[in-house]
Amino acid sequence: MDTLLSGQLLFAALVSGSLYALVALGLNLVYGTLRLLNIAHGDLVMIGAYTAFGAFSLFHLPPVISVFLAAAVCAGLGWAVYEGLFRRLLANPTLAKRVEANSLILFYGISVILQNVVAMTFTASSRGYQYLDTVITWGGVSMTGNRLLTLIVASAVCFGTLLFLRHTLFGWSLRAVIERREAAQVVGVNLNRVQLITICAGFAAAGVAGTLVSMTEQITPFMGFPFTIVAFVVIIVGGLGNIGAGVLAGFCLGLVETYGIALTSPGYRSILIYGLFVAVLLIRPEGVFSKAVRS
Amino acid sequence: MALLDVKNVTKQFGGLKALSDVSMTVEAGEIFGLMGANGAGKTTLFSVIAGHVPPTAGEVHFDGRRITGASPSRICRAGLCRTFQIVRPFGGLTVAENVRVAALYGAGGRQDRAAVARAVDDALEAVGLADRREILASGLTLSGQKRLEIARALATGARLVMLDEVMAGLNPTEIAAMLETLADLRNRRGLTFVIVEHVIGALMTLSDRILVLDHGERIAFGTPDEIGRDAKVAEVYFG
Amino acid sequence: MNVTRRWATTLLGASLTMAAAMPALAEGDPIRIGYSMARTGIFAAAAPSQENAYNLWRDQVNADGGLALPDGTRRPVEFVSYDDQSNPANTVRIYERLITQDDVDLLAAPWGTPMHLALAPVLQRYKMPMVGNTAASVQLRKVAPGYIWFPTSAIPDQMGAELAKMMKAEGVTSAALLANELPYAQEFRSFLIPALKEAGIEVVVDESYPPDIKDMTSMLVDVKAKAPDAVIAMTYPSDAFLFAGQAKELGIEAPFVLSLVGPTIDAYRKANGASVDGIVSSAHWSPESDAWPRGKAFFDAYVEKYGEEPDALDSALSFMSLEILQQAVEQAGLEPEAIRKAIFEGSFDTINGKVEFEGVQNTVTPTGFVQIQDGKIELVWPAEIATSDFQPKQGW
Amino acid sequence: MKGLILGLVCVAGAAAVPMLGNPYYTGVIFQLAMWIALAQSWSMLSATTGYLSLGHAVFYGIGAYVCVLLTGSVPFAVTLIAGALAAGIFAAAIGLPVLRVRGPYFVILTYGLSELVRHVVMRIESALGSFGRMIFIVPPIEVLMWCMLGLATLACLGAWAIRHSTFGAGLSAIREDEVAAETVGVPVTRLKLLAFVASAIIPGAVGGLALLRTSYFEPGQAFDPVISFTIVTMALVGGTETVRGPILGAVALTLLSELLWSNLPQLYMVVLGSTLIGFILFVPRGVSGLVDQIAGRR
Repeated sequence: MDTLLSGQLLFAALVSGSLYALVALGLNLVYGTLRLLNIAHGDLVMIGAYTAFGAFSLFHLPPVISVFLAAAVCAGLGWAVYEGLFRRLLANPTLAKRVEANSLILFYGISVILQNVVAMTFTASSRGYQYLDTVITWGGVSMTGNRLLTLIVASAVCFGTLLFLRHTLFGWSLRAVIERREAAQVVGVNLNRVQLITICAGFAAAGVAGTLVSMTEQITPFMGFPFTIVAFVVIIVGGLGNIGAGVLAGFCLGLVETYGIALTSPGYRSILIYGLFVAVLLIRPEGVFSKAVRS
Repeated sequence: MALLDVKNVTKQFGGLKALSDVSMTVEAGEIFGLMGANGAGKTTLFSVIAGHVPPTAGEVHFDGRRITGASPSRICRAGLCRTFQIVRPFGGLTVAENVRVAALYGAGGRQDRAAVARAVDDALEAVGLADRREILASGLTLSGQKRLEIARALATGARLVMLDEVMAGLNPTEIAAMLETLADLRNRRGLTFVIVEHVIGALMTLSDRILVLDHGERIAFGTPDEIGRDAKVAEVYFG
Repeated sequence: MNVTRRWATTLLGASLTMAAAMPALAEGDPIRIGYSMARTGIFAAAAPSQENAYNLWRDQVNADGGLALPDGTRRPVEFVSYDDQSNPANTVRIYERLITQDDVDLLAAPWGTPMHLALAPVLQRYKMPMVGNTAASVQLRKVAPGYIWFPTSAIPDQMGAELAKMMKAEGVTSAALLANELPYAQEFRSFLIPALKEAGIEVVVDESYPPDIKDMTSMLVDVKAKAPDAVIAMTYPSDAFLFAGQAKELGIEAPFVLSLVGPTIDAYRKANGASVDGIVSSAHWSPESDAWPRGKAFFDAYVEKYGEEPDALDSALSFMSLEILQQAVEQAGLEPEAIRKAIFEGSFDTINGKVEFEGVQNTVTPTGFVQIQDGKIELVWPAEIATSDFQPKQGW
Repeated sequence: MKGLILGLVCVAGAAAVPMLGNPYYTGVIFQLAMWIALAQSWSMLSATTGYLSLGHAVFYGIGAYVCVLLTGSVPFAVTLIAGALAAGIFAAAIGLPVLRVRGPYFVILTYGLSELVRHVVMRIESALGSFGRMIFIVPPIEVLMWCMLGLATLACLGAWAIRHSTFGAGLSAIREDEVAAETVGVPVTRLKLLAFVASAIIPGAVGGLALLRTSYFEPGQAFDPVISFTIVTMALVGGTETVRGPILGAVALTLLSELLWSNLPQLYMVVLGSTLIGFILFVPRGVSGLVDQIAGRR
């Protein structure tokens, strides 16, 4: 019982939660605006992690700086992928009709390419570097510096994005595209531009997450897939395309996972998460935090 | 005995009462008109009768059997089929394939190929789509797709067909052709129709009896002449 | 008809290409050694430590003029290798291909226990000998002796018994067990628990967790509250990183901390630095040993070639397995049955000392444990091969 | 009819491959037949109704698990049938709630279900104190290959029969518009459930056979999500409009990866990934459509 009430557990839950929220944010932006099932999302997290690792070991750049580099690299990939592949796909009515199936295969191809190009370049050996792992104790809660940094950066990016979407013109047009694609175009939203910026932003968010992850986890070319899965769990629980609810769901998943383990046993961790996921899809496919949309 | 008997149907969506205590009876062989402004509850009534939406209260009987709560496919196989105001063709299938599905699964229970093929030909012939049978349904014009809706309903072998605004969006020539088709179907095959129509002239010409709904309530009922003279209807329609 | 013809052409083309990939073997040509490796997929991160050792061995042998045969001639060595995508079904196909299609002279082992187990019947069927390496499971003992051997002594039943002995010797009286749900960790746990009981060591925490665990805080808070003398974390590499980071965060104070797989990986020490000093792990080789002079040479050559340290378990075992093969060939030539006999009966000198087989198993090399001391991997158990004494872990 | 004869000739040819005396080719045929059986089974649900399943590994895994549990106590053929039945029963049990979910949700749901079952089996195995199960006596590769070929043939005939039946017509109506299908009398729920069960049965048996081939069971391997991805990829690359599609897709990708991994060991995954992308963008109707185009049909 003491454990359950301790700040330590809450800290752990918030760190996981903020990271889940950040990874899912990127995926949700891409799904919401382009209706693409990006199963290569976790591989962008991997790219972000390698960028941070490379910057650290080659140029001694700390992650607080290389995070911008990682975001830029991933945004660049987003640009390339959008201009090179998806503009074509979305413009062709036959292909766009089955956009889900097609995007699934396209991103599967992209995922395979990213993983193997990285494996060829850096070898598949696991990588790691030491950064900010001193322990800070504050109010009886001990935190390694890098995990505290993860919490701060991930939360800042998530809430910053939400504020941006709520209070800027671009944010309004993006939300308009998510909710009513055709109508948004009619009222003069530049669909192409919104889509391009969103895919870059979504990819960049994954890059930021990758940088954060690289400080605490082993880095390998095949590390991405679990992040893809977590991101999908989060955005389903929150509601596909609902950005704010997705962030909330990310934090909730962190809480459910951490407290769920504490209450039952770590052995049930994955069953708990996938069980929750399947239950939400069966009972409330529109997402737990969405207002019910029924025609 | 009436072919279709709707008894005191009420349908509530959250706080909104889409239908309140609506009753009507449709006799075999008649064309029954349903009138009302937008949001009057016509489409909801169709959905309740066809089994797409369960009523909050009330019952529907078809051919003496209670069909409330049955699935649309069961109701269809019992001999009652509807069309959709916003057309729903099987876009990726050809016109003939669209109709064939209806013939295979509809009321008739026909299993032999010849009977199915005949039902398809008949339905296409009846709505004038016989020459377009091999093109994809998504390639038809709106008028064509509306005809396809009717053809599918006919091919199910339904005795009662409910048509939801099959004339909306058609030009006067097309409307005239459609009116002729419907009258012909009733006369030659003895089918029963319940029609919802915005084009009031068409409704008045075609219907034997008309029911007028307003905000989910029945406000008038009678022959076209009677409806034309009804003060309440005039008020609702012409303010 | 058109389609049929195109089909036939495609199939024909495919088979021709396959045939073309198979060069003719002439006298004096290189000796071809075939293997598959998990270059992609879930095991990929672990494979380079093995493949690097293979390549190093090949380069050294070729620099020496080639692999020696009984008649004193030497022929260069060439590898034929494929990616099995971390899938044992592919491993089976690849070895069938290597044997029947590529017609390799010798076989080297793939990475991982499931692959080794899946291969045993294949080797039996084609009567091709293979010295395994990175396989560790009591299931190995069920494999019928014949064409496969396992030089490892890091087998869970022996490890459980040895670890309990070692813990008792270091004065441990209570222990917390955290185990990954993957087979190797679970197997180890199942042998460790009775051994601890017998040694009179109390188990105060016993938890299993799934491989994709992302946070261990609640488990570790529990461990910390119970304050055991020892924390035995039966990790795989990815959760080894997680365990190290979070045990440090929570300040786990146990003097005896073991992390099963992970600490011998170069990146593990790079990511955790001095905080993982004192962590015990499973391996029976250390470059620091004077008893095996070739060990240090291997270590140095590896570091020079790859810029990172060899894995004390996987790299060492991989190199050993090829040394055994090399010595068997030197004695018996390339005829599979002769090699088989040589391996069964022979005694081999490796970077990990003498190796001899009984059935499928190496019965000489003792089961050992290593500890990270000043960033180096030192053997601390058992005493006869130890390169340093066990030092209680001093904080993180 | 011509297709059927051609198919039978191919099956007969493939069945005779062990005569060549080269077990490697027998292995390739096994692999080929396995993917055809899986992709074709998948198409029975997903190509006909448009419900894209990304979780077919679950049926394969269940089949493998049942097979490994029964091996040793009953004859080998019975283990396969039991695996197939178990997969079918599982599909029937979960079908109704699962098939209420549509579109991208269905894609993700099936994936999540497969992972859920994988973790449950892992948990069970760990609770039973089992650390991967080995099978010691397995039928020879030829026998396994013939069985697999039989399953592939069965899957193709099944898929053909479905597409040319009233059942298939109903399913394609469901794919186009579920509400309209229901309205013209198609019993949508029942048909979807039947298709789901039909598409689960053969993968159950395939899982059992594939397990016997490697003789080692571990839940992580048997429920590997890569299996699901490969199935979907093959079927989509082949083209989902015809029965031929999944066959051609499985053959094309199996042979391509066979050629690539043996000749371009470093680059083949990258080439494979690029091929997938190229196919989706430039050959929207799949290999099957491409064959038509070259042959000048349509």
